Amino acid sequence: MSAARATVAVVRSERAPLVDTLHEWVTTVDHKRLGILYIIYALLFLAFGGIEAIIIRIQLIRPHNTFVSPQVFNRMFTMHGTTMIFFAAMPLVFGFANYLVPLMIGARDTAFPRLNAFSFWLTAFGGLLLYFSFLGGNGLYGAGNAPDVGWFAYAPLTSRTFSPGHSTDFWILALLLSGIGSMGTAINIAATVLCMRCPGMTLGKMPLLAWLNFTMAGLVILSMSPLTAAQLMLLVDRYLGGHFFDVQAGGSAVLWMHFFWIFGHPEVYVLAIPAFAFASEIIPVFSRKPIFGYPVMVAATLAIGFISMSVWAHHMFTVGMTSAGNTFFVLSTMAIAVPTGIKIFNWLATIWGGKVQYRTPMLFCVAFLFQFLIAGLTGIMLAAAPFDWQLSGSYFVVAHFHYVIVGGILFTIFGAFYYWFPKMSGRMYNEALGKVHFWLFTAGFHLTFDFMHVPGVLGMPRRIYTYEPGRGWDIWNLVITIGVLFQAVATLVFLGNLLWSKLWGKVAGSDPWDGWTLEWSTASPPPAYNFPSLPEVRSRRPLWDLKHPEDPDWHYE
Amino acid sequence: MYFLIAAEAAIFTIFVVAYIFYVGKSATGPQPAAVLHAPLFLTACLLSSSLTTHLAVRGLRSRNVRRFTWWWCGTVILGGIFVAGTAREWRHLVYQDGLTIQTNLFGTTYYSLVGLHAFHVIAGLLALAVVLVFAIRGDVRQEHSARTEVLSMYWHFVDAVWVVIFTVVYLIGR
Amino acid sequence: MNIGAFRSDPAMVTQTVEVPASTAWPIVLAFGIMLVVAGLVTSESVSALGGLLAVTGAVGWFRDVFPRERHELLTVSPEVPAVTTGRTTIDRTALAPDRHRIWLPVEIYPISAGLRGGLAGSVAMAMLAIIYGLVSQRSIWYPINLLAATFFPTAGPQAAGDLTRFYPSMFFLAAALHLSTSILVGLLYGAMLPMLPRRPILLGGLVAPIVWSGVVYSILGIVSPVLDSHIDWIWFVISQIGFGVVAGIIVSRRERIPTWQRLPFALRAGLEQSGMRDESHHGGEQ
Amino acid sequence: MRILKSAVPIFCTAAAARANSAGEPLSPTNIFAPASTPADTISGLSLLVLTITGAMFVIVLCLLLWAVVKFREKAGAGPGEPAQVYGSTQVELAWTVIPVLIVTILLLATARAIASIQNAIPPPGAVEVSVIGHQYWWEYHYKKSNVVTANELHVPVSSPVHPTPTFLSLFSADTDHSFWVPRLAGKTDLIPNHPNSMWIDPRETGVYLGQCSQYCGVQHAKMLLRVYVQTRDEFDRWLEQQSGPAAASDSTIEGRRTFESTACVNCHTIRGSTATGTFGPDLTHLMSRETIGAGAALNTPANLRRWIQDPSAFKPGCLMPAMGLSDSQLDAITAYMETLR
Ligand code: HEA
Ligand code: HEA
Ligand code: HEC
Ligand code: CUA
Ligand SMILES: [Cu+2]
Repeated sequence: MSAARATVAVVRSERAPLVDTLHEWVTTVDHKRLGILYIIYALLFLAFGGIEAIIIRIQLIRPHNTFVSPQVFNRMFTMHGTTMIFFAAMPLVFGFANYLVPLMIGARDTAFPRLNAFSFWLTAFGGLLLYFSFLGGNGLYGAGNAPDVGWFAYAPLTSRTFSPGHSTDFWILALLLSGIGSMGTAINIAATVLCMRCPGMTLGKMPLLAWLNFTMAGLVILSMSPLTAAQLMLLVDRYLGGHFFDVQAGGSAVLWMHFFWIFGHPEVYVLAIPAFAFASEIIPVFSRKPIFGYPVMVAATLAIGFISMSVWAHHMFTVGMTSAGNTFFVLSTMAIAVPTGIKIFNWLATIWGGKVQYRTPMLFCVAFLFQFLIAGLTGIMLAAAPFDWQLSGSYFVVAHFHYVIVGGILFTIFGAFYYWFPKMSGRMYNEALGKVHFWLFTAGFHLTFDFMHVPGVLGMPRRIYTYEPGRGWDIWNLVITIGVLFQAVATLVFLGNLLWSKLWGKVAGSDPWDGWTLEWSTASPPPAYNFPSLPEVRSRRPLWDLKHPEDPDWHYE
Repeated sequence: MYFLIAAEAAIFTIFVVAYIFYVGKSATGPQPAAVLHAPLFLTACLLSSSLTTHLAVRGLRSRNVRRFTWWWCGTVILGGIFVAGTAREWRHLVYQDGLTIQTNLFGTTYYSLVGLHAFHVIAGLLALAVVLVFAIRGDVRQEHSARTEVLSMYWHFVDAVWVVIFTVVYLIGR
Repeated sequence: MNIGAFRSDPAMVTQTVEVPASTAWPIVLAFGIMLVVAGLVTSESVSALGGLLAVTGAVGWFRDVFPRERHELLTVSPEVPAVTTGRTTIDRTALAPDRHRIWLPVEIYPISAGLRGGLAGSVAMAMLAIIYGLVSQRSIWYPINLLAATFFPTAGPQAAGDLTRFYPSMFFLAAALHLSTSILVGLLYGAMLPMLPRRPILLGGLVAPIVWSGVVYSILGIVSPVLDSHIDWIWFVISQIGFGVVAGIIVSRRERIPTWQRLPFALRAGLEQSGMRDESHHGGEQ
Repeated sequence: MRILKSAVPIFCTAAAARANSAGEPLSPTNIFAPASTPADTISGLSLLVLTITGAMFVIVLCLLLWAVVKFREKAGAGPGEPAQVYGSTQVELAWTVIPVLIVTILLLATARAIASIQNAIPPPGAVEVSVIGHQYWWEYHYKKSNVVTANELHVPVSSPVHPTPTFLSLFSADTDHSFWVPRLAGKTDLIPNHPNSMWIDPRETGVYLGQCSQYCGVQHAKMLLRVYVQTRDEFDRWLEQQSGPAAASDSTIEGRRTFESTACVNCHTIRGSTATGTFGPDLTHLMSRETIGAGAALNTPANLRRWIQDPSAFKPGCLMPAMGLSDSQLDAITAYMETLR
């Protein structure tokens, strides 16, 4: 409770002993360091999830393969889905949001720095707990086994009757922890955007990235809570003998589906909207034009956030809703195509008439546009309920969502890595390696996920550890698996590039891309206090105004 | 805080939905109409405690630390009565009526919903009590009124949730 | 080469900046909570340890921010990177190298014009359809029922009932469907006609309806078999043209399109950009 | 190159659609080779959706390609910034309204397809079957004729002149499952406490394949479906034969005794014997089925013996335990099973 303690900033730049460095990172409340922690942690889990994906694909390379047992296979896809969504993709977008939002709105830190640290560690420990199940899934003294109920864990498979032991409990508890962590971070981001903007930055002058992350935070707050509530109910069932989802006592399996997807659908937009945010920053800078139709982009984002709260039951077209119910959810789901389409077209219009520079971040964003288009259109196919009665639960769905998540989201995240790496590390990445990564990954992606649509149309269900020959699925599965190899190599190239560039890359300077938002006005990496004096902005592109005093944006806004 | 409350409200909504969904679906065991008696006194206590926090914060804002302490103390006591009353009601349900969380769907949903709320009341009470200790020690001054206000906002929220629960569980759900 | 930096008020430039102090309590609290729940799947002692840690963490954290938050003072390094660019010139569209960005169009009211056009067109189309109903089936309800049948499968009421009778539900469905589509198409006209200015009536009134009819012809069997089996295509095309002509006239009337004929596409499309000619009379919003 | 590859899903789907008209079927479970009204309706709607989305894809792709190629920064060009365009109300309005119209069309088509499939009413000639999903196998009850069987569903062929559709009521005994035979209809889930229904009216005889498509546990992958579509006469004969008790044969009395004295009877029913368990499939007419273990293996004597010896040889994790029987017991039981025609 002592009074403010003075520390000297310069100490940080000198080489501190390892323990000190570690201590600094563990106790930090600086949003930039927490952002980087989030990102590194997420990369680790991306590798875990990727290794699980590789195991899945090896098992499915040909019919009646026996690479792993059915039990192990089921654990693999459960852990793969859970890991990728909750411990890779979410922390990645949170990490970037943490790092970038305060910088881009000209703030010194987030609104609740300590809550920020707490949330990160809660999420991190949640992930550790989940993976501990490999060792202690049956309790500390039993043999290990990871959860195997699928990432949406439909009741009653999760009841004590059908999943004895503790593996499902690990799943619940890990998600409970990380869910609370996510809510904390989301509250922090939303409050930061609302309260910490620098002088002159009205809501209408915020960079799109801040707007989109604000929407994302709102979605997290409203959608994580239903999941948390449902998990609590499941815990009551499993530990206290409750009957929420106990079908023998009149409980309802469908209720869980509703609760899960009320979370689950907004969740996919929680991932997608920050991806849109990266694209909305990267595409303008490399096209050398402002984003086309800023107000409409903001409105479309809010519309997506809003509509996405009312479409959840499109994951439940096959559970036997009334025809009126089905029709309603067809309508709301398809309605999302409109604001999403506006975004796609506005990005296109941003490129249109520009002078596009194809550096690695831009390459990833162009591929994103193209792939997200296809992915969205397959989403529309699924949204046509009768079509979904054929496609639901098949590999077509798996293809659809990997197309969105990998082809859309992961691609922009890679783009974001290359774009902001100079800012975060102070060093330039290796452009040649970046391009190798891009082309390898794109080739692998298309080999894997383009051809994954076909077995879906030919009747191959998902989550099967093996399949019968003679159904016309064999050749496609072979190709799909080969594609993963490319993706794995590409990912290694990517990680290698990051490491190499961090150590030996050439010094980047504060503004390597000739950018327009505030983060490029401070040093790379930014000092702990971000800005020596709080900037004062007058338009959406404050750095454009400085660079072109004869033709500033604020003249027009 | 508003965001936290939004999140909490969403959690409660899900529990309330589950309660309503399962009303009347229990195959066996005691039914709500038979065992629930509307706890009017407790409700009155909880609702008036909202008023007392409000008065306390008003007192603090006008530099009247004494008034703050007394009203705050009143809030803690009223909240305490509520918790104690709930505990008694539960005892009665468990031992006299044989309703536990395992008995039937009603038991599961009832104890979960009311329990979740009681948990929030207790958490709130702990926080209130800590502040009370500080107040008695004389550490609370006017500049803290913003923080106490946040706490009182949380307390109002907990009360508002109780109004919903009371309506759903004791009025409609029977 | 321009060099700039944010205007820094000398009063605002400080030697030191306060930032929140590092603290270990959040991680302790998080770890404690993790152990508490991990106890559920391992053993109670773990929970107990976790509870202890969590309480320590919470208390520590509390003392960190109460009564006053702990801060660290950092000295500000005096070097502020300069904001510069090598790309000093800005291209202009071939119009005029003027100064201002303007919101175009200044003169038209696309939304209201489109709405009006759509409404007028919808009335025209409904009239034609009703005339058709009278001529062919002697009932004004016939086309209405047909339209509403889009929502129902073959087994719907119209299979049993008489398509020339009045059904309130069918009427409302049909009206809603008709109005909403008409207004949307009107809006579209309002937005697109100024961009495609040559002979708007011909384009909007004749070509578009015929193309549209062709599309409908090919997919109607799936969209609405009932409509498909009863439809009279000649009348369908006529009513579409009725819509197109009326909507087109109304929209183009209100927009004085002829004066725009020689403007480049970028202007007609209402692109906002900097350095674009401000040839309009201001005060477009009304 | 990249573009070529990604057009593939759309084209493959279209190719798949065409393949059923060409002699060699692409796959016995192709959703674009419908053989029953619900599947027809879906396939028709799907082609419409594919066409519309395909058109959207081509248009946007062309725009994108054009923009990406045309507007790249050229090497020789000056270092200036391009014209700064900020937006356009007209253009944005246009690309808001057009998708709204497209969505309206899609919605109408979809709504109608939903209603025509979901709101169908069983005609008098309809066959009604209850389907009960169990962890890793299917149970069927023919409502009017007292027949209980497992895994292989028999239904009569239906024609527009003599419609004899089959209406399925769907139940689950344990976890969620989903009934999916792509060529006959879309899937519908089997959920405990939540009865569902669906219908099929196959127009050609033959065997239609499918499998459970809602994750239900370890052996979800081997919960296969076979639907035998027969002429009306064949179907009636089959029903007749199935409704009787198990064939009795003195030569296998030994096997029968062993069966009745082991745990088998706790789980299996053989009508006409003391076995009345309901945890596992009804074995009364086991030999009339072509597969065992819900399609896990062909129903040959060797496979049957191996199954009884250790089911997990075919289906690791399935709910029938290995009983630890001696060789002679195995032989006897297998011989007995062989008589259950
Ligand atoms: C980030 C992730 C993400 C995103 C953005 C989306 C976007 C969409 N998704 Fe997807 N989806 C998932 C992730 C995502 N999805 C996941 C993870 C699952 C499976 C979960 C599981 O079961 O495990 C899933 C499953 C899923 C289903 C359920 C399938 C099933 O299990 O039966 C459905 C059904 O409607 C669906 C639809 C859609 C639609 C309509 C969109 C729309 O938002 C797409 C909108 C975009 C466009 C349409 C393209 C651009 C628009 C234009 C160019 C305008 C013009 C176009 C038209 C007018 C058509 N998705
Ligand atoms: C963010 C989300 C995300 C991401 C990125 C991915 C990425 C991938 N996914 Fe995943 N997937 C899901 C989310 C995701 N998936 C979900 C939610 C499910 C549903 C689960 C369920 O049904 O419950 C699913 C299911 C799923 C299935 C279906 C399983 C089944 O139904 O049986 C398959 C099958 O092919 C698959 C494959 C892949 C592949 C090949 C990748 C590839 O793109 C992965 C590429 C990455 C790598 C290959 C990593 C390479 C890294 C290294 C090589 C590092 C090595 C490191 C060290 C040595 C330190 N996924
Ligand atoms: C604990 C319960 C249980 C016992 C005991 C049991 N079975 Fe089974 N049996 C099952 C279940 C469950 C299945 C379905 C397995 C599957 O397909 O996943 C099954 C399937 C079968 C099948 C295949 C049926 C088909 O149509 O596919 C045969 C044959 C069979 N059992 C024979 C026996 C014999 C013989 C015994 C005794 C030696 C026996 N069972 C004991 C539960 C049992
Ligand atoms: Cu039954 Cu999957
Ligand atoms: Cu969804």
